[in-house]
Amino acid sequence: MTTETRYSRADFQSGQEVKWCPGCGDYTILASVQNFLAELDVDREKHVFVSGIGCASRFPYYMNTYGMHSIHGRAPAIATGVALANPDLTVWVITGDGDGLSIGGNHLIHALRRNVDLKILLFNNQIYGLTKGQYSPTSELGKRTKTSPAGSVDHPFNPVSLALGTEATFVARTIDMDRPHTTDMLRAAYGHKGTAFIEIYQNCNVFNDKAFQILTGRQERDANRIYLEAGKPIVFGADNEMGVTVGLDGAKIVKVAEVGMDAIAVHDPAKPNPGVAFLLSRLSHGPTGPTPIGIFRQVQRQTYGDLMMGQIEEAKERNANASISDLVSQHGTWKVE
Amino acid sequence: MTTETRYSRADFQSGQEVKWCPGCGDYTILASVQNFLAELDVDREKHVFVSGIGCASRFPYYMNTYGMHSIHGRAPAIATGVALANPDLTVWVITGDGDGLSIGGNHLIHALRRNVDLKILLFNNQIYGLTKGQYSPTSELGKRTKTSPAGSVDHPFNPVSLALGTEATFVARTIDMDRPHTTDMLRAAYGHKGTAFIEIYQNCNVFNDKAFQILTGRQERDANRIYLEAGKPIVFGADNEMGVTVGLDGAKIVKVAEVGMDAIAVHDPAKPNPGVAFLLSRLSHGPTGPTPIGIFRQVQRQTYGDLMMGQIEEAKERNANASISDLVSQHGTWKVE
Amino acid sequence: MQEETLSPPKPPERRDRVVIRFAGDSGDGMQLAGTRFTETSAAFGNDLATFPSFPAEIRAPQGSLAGVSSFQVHIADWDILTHGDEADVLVAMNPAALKTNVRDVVPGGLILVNEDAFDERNLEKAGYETNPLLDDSLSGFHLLTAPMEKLTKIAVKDTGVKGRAVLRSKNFFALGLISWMFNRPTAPILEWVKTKFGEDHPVARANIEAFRAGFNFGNTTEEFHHTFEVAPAKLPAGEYANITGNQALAWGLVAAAKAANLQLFLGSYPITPATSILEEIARLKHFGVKTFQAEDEIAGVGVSLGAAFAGHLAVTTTSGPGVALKSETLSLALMTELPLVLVDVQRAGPSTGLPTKVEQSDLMMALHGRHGEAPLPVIAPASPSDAFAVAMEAARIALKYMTPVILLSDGYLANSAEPWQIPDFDALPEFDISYTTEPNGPDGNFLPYARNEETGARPWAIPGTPGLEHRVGGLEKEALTGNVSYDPDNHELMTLARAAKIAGIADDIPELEVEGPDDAKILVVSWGSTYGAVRAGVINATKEGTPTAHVHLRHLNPLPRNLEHILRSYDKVLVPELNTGQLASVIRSAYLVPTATLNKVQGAPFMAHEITKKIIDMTEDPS
Amino acid sequence: MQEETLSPPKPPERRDRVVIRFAGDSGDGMQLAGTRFTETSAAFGNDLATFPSFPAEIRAPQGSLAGVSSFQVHIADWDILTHGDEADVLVAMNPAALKTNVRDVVPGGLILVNEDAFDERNLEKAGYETNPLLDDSLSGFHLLTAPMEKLTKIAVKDTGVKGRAVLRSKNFFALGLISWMFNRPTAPILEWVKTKFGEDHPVARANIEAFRAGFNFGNTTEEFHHTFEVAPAKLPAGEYANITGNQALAWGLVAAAKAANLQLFLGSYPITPATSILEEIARLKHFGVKTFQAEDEIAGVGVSLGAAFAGHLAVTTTSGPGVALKSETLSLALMTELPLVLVDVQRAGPSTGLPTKVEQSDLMMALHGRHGEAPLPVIAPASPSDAFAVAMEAARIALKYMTPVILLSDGYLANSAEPWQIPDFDALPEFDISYTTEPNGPDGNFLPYARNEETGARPWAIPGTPGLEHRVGGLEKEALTGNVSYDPDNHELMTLARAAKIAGIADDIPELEVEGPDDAKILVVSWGSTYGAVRAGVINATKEGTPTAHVHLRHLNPLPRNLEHILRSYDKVLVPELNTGQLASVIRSAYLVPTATLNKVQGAPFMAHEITKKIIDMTEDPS
Ligand SMILES: Cc1ncc(C[n+]2csc(CCOP(=O)(O)OP(=O)(O)O)c2C)c(N)n1
Ligand SMILES: Cc1ncc(C[n+]2csc(CCOP(=O)(O)OP(=O)(O)O)c2C)c(N)n1
Ligand code: SF4
Ligand code: SF4
Ligand SMILES: [Mg+2]
Ligand SMILES: [Mg+2]
Repeated sequence: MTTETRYSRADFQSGQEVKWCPGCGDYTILASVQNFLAELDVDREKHVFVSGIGCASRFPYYMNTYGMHSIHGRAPAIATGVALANPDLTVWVITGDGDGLSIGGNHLIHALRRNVDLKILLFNNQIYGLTKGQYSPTSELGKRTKTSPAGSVDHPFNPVSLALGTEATFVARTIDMDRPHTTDMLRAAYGHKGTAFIEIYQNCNVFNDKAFQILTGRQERDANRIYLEAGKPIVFGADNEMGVTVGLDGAKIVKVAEVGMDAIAVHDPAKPNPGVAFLLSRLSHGPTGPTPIGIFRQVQRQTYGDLMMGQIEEAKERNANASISDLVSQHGTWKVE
Repeated sequence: MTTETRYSRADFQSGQEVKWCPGCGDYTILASVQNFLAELDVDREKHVFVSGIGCASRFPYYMNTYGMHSIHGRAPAIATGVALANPDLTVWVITGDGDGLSIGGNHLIHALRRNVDLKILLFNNQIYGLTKGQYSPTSELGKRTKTSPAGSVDHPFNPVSLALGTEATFVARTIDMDRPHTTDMLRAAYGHKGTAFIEIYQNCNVFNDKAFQILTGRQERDANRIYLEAGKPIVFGADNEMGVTVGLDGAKIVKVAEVGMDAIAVHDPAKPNPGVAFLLSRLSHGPTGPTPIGIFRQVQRQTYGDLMMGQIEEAKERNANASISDLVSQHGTWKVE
Repeated sequence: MQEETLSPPKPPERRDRVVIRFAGDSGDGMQLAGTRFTETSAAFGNDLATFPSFPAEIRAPQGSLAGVSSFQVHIADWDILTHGDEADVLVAMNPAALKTNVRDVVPGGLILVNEDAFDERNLEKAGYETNPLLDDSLSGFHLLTAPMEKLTKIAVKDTGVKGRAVLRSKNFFALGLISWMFNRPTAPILEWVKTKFGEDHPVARANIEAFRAGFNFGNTTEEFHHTFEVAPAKLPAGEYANITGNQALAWGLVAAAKAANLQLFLGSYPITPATSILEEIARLKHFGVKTFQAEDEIAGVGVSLGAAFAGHLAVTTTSGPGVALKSETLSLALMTELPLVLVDVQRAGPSTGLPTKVEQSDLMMALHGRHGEAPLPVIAPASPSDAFAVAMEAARIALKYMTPVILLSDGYLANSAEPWQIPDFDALPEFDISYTTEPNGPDGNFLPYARNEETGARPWAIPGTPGLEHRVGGLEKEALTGNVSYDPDNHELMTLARAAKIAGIADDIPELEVEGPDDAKILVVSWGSTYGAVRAGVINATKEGTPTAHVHLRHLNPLPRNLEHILRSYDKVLVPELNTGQLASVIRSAYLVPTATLNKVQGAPFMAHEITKKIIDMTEDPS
Repeated sequence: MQEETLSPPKPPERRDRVVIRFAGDSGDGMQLAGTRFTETSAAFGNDLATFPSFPAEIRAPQGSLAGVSSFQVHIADWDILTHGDEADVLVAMNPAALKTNVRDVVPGGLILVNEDAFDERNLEKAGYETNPLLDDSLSGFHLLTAPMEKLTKIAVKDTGVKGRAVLRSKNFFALGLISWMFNRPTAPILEWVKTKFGEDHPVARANIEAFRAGFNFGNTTEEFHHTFEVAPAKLPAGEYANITGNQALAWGLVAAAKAANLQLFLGSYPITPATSILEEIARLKHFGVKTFQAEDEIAGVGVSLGAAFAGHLAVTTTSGPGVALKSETLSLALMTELPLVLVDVQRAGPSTGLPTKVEQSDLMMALHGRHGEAPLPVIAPASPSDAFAVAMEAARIALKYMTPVILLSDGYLANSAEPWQIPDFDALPEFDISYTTEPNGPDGNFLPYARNEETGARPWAIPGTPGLEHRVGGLEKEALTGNVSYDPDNHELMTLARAAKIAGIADDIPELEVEGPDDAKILVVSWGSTYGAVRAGVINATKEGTPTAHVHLRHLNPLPRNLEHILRSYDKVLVPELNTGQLASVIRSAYLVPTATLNKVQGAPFMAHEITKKIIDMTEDPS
């Protein structure tokens, strides 16, 4: 039962002036999140946003919820502490491609394997925005930036492949400009028990403008956005004339007319084996051609928090009314009269 | 042309007393490596062993080569510096499941994506040995150790899956006790240009004895070691009566007689798409049943070092005889008389 | 075995104190023998102090010098301060143990060796050219030998233990012999064996038989004509437990959480010698305690900071290299003004250093090892049992002042044990901690950085509290609102406010009390684990004619208010430290008082006589 | 546009120095206008110093106070020391820029505003209730207004630039006007525009036309009756370049590699305000320089340490939070005794603090921020151009003594510029560095920890050298062999040997020279970027009747040999610092000399008059 009118977007605006560059994709994501939370109708004080450092990581300041703008790369660890301390909270992690995949890579992969109850939104603009334009671990090979004047020589991560390699239970991708889809992903992540990871393609119009042009440009987007929808064949294009087949040599783009609808893969993010999701993640390496958008994988696995709390409850039952005196006396004591 | 007699194993022994527990699998790996290097006949001074901290990481002290026993988790970074400074060296990284996957996870995944010319040997004993027996990121769920007296609640990594998620160019697995196979893997890694990653199952007989029993025990091993060999169907068992099929629902163990030899997957580690390798990596999650051993993936990609040196050479050609004076004067100068 | 079956030893020699050291190969079970002897002595009522010393290697080669493990226990009929400078009795299970330990035996002391281990191979491994049992080299000692292996083999032959395992019981043989010699009650040891292994388990039987054989060997062998008696100590009445510093710390943290009525959260990554705090607390899930073994030290402090934000009593435990890694997050805790206890169990550095050895060399890092102006409270326990109270004190300060606190223990305290008079837990002070639940601002708004007038602390409003939604972070905060502020004056104001909050804790800690005679001209200032040795050294110096005063610091930052006055009341100030002079430099800087120093950087604790000697040397030094 | 077409300004007023500040929204191109004005003044021959100041936000909302960006330049006909305490001329492109900068304008100073930006919306964003151009609030200044936007629009209408881009040229209008006013040569600016954008590019044409319009506006408008002339300075003859601290550092490191005949390796992770060192060096691949953008700071120092092991001149650059992360690896570098330069471009802390602002608060961390006994050399440049020499000095020490060295720059030096007399690069001293290639041991073996008798350094034998295979690591090393050693005495010996090596560098650095009159009673001691302001403040104090001496430290550890003697030669010692007194506490501890302090923690540099005032206050203070 929801009270339709309890919250509006304004209830989730913190009153702090939003200080991103005009035109930045972060504004769009902020609006999507605020609207989603208003619509969700969960007590505002139950949300906690934890971020690292970067443009994206300013996000918590603009949310009228609890929040921590922490230090570079460490948000998944800090958020884990919040989530384990109080399972009643919804803990959101906001991070960037530098924050989450460069300095914070280790905390990210460990959060994903542990399946702590976190919603991780990685704003991937393929650049370090806050420090004014150096290449990031998702920047394409050969990218020229101030620290790579002759072109970057670092082969980038595919964040979805990486997350699947850690056996993450929820892995999705969306695009800043596609607000309905972003909202769908937020809703699915919110509903997922465990670590939910969403890569959000985000335009940095100052230091890496149009990086996602083929997915957001009017001309290009229909031909390149491949929406993954559970139970549906993976087709795309203005008239769904294109499709994806998945085989052992990888996922492939095909013309539906040429292979027939039956040959087209039907998407199933709930497959226990992450193999197909992984094959789909290999379809594009960065937004340079048709790119899958949506939930790659969503499976159930006990969360770290539930397992931890389970052990504590069990121990408490076994040792009801434990006192420190008991603890000490179990250890062996003696009396001096 | 090799001078058969130039080196013997003794030439690679440093004279430092080897200080692992009697019976530790590390001894076996040390012997395999020393023998392989002797056989390899490459100048001893061209090898550098860089390690972190842990029992495994004591390794460099016992090698009569250059070496650095560094700090916990940082070996891949330090080794990257060595390799980029001097491409003539062969740089080996020795790490453990704690060192490489817990504290050092970030450096490991970044080394793998960059494809620096390193040979990384991860001694996986599924425990923290040096600190006397706490669970590690590869310990099975529910493992009872001193820090997890009620059983670990951390879902472990599958190191091979993780490495494939980073798009590593060479990913293999071997077993301490299988010295010929270990040697094969070392040889293949040595021959690979780029980052080669080998997970070595290593028995810690003091804190995690028999973790790999089903792969090393006389009774069990034939039924559980699945050797992956390029170009060969993936069969195993005492009489090769068992096989592996690979399909979109995952790799599966089958009886060859039941499905016929044609249905059995033929192993091809050189597939550009890492999907099949990934599916194979999912066949077992830790050594709890039939487990693939061998090279999962081996593909060519330019190394970070070559790309970096290429840019430097090119820049030098364009600016032959560059002097600091030129640099300054390009910047704009003026004279005071 | 029943105690009665053993005939009573010959009339014993009375001693007021004895130091016994068990030494052998890492595989010889010396820690176990030492611990058992300690427990039985504790039960008997002696005061005691112990000092276990391990090799740094997981398992150095058998019989090697690097592989020697030892356990020293000092028992007395009075209140003792140290584990003893030198051993009165050394049990040496092999040549390497003899070689590395003999230098610490008092002249004329008793050396008991397992003669079976003195074969050529072992002698060579230990670097002996001739057999010390046969040459004159031990003539200054009272040497006793026993064929421990041979006798153990005979003793256990019917217990069902076989092969290599047989000799594992030889530590119980040694323990039996020493128990006989010191007139110990045998029941606690035998009980422990039965509980540990199960009454009828072959290992239990073997250990009991070996123990009995050792005991009887003493009783019946002519050579062992002599037994000792160390009467129970006249400790204050009460209940006692024998605890190590790491145990005391763990329990102190649990007690602090109870006193504050909060849940305890420990985020940590294993590292010697801090690991056993995590291990101990991980066992205490029935107290609702949460432990998290993190992927690294940064995550360890990160999860704890998150838990602190969410309202737990948050702790992170580590050693020096881990503190280095945690310092950036510690700085965030300082900026967000959240309570957090960081325990640094110091070891010998720099870098990996000597990981199992003691040093006090992280003091300067604790005080200054952060970028920017980042003062924090720093406190240190003086002895293993003191760690209980210090853990509570660290939590008290953290919670009351909303600040991270650094607790500096060390590798010596971590593993050494002493009797601890168990406090009445119900009577322990409660901390008056409560979360903020109501707006505190003038317009009914919430001001997360409005400070408590008395303490300077900001309010603790935890996520989930309706109406108090707010954001914290690492950018400079505006006073009151906590909004990001780039205002220059605000930055200065906040820098000074943070500093004033920490400095103000000086009003909330006890003044120092000087121990020592009124006519003392020399003041000795110590901190941390050196307390016992320094105290004993000062007492000896005074006895030997150099009246000396002693003051020991629990609080290293802020320093107690009356320290300056005390320092200026003596002609000379001596600061002995297990480092190259860190506290001395703090004192010099703070008060411009000249200090003499006594520094030891050998991975080993002070011996009392080193302190005494330095004091006496100072009186002879005309300057 | 040709210079000749502009009619010469009316007879100018001569000034020996002028401070001009350009201020506007971050989008207004003020850094560019300031830099161009600086370059043309440099080319003209003035001495100068600059101080750019950015908002911490990527792009704060247009027109907001948080979004103001400014660039101050001080030009003079003599050798100047600071960027100027107050501005003689303020260019304010909008109300927010006026509001945040007017307090720094000298009474009677000239304020030039872009009147078009003073509309209601902008006034409100800046928090003005009434229009300051219309009320009396600016009556203490000489206010000049120009409709810069309108005139720019007109000027560029035929250049092909359209829409929003049109107004982007308004900074060139302002620049033209100021250039006219200060009688600057216009050719360097116009040349630069053409080279930058391409001669015929619309943007080039627009900027040129806007510049011309501004210049002409000055020339033709009655209100602008007045121009100034600041003659070229009589700097020592030579060639000059205008450089920032980060540039100077980058080039100094390249020069050091050349002097040592080594390859330079820089492993780094971007962080404000250090990033531009990495960016600058990344451009210099033609020098064979290797740069590596690491995944984090730990990897940044890690790759560098690896490169050092392999024989490169290894450097890592960062700011405070990064130093915290690097300290564990730095400790490994110290233990392995490998050469490494760590550059810390300090910013205001703690935690994320004020990332774009200056502070000197990492000194204590540099000295003490490592576990264990871990002393390292620490040095700091005094001015932007000094960073060149200091970078070379850091490398010299690192290589000669086989040690990590910490170089402390700061956010002020990083971005400020001054003329630098270009040294004769061919005449720069060569470092006498060579790898060890032959065994050094008595039996033809290699002893990696045998020390050079003079320096205490160990040999540098790099992988690939036949016969010298050896292992280094973080566990304590045995003297000579470098094998792992747990020997207590060896640990003490090595701890002291490492400390002695660093302390010994004091014999290899110049003694300090005191600047100031013989009859000075007060000594001012400074370090780092405060040099200019302190020097100027001391000169003024002396001029104003308080003879004052000044000594500036380049070497913070070890301290120069004669510092103690100097300190003791004056009645009072003042230590001004952009922190809460870190150097002062070092001096107090080292020499027991009382110090007065002047501390500023506002994310801003000292102003000379603040120093002068404090000095004069001290003479009035009877104590
Ligand atoms: C320890 C530390 N290292 C480096 C930095 C500097 N830094 C801040 S944000 C950032 C990268 C931001 O990139 P990303 O995470 O992609 O965020 P974006 O700004 O693009 O949203 C860096 C390098 C820092 N603040 N702290
Ligand atoms: C910074 C730091 N943190 C923690 C430690 C303690 N430590 C040393 S080795 C180790 C784990 C070793 O496990 P693994 O890498 O699996 O190696 P193994 O001993 O099992 O071979 C830990 C936690 C340390 N030395 N340094
Ligand atoms: S720099 Fe890029 S990512 Fe950052 S606020 Fe500006 S547009 Fe957005
Ligand atoms: S603890 Fe385990 S891994 Fe370490 S040396 Fe002993 S057996 Fe080997
Ligand atoms: Mg980014
Ligand atoms: Mg391990």
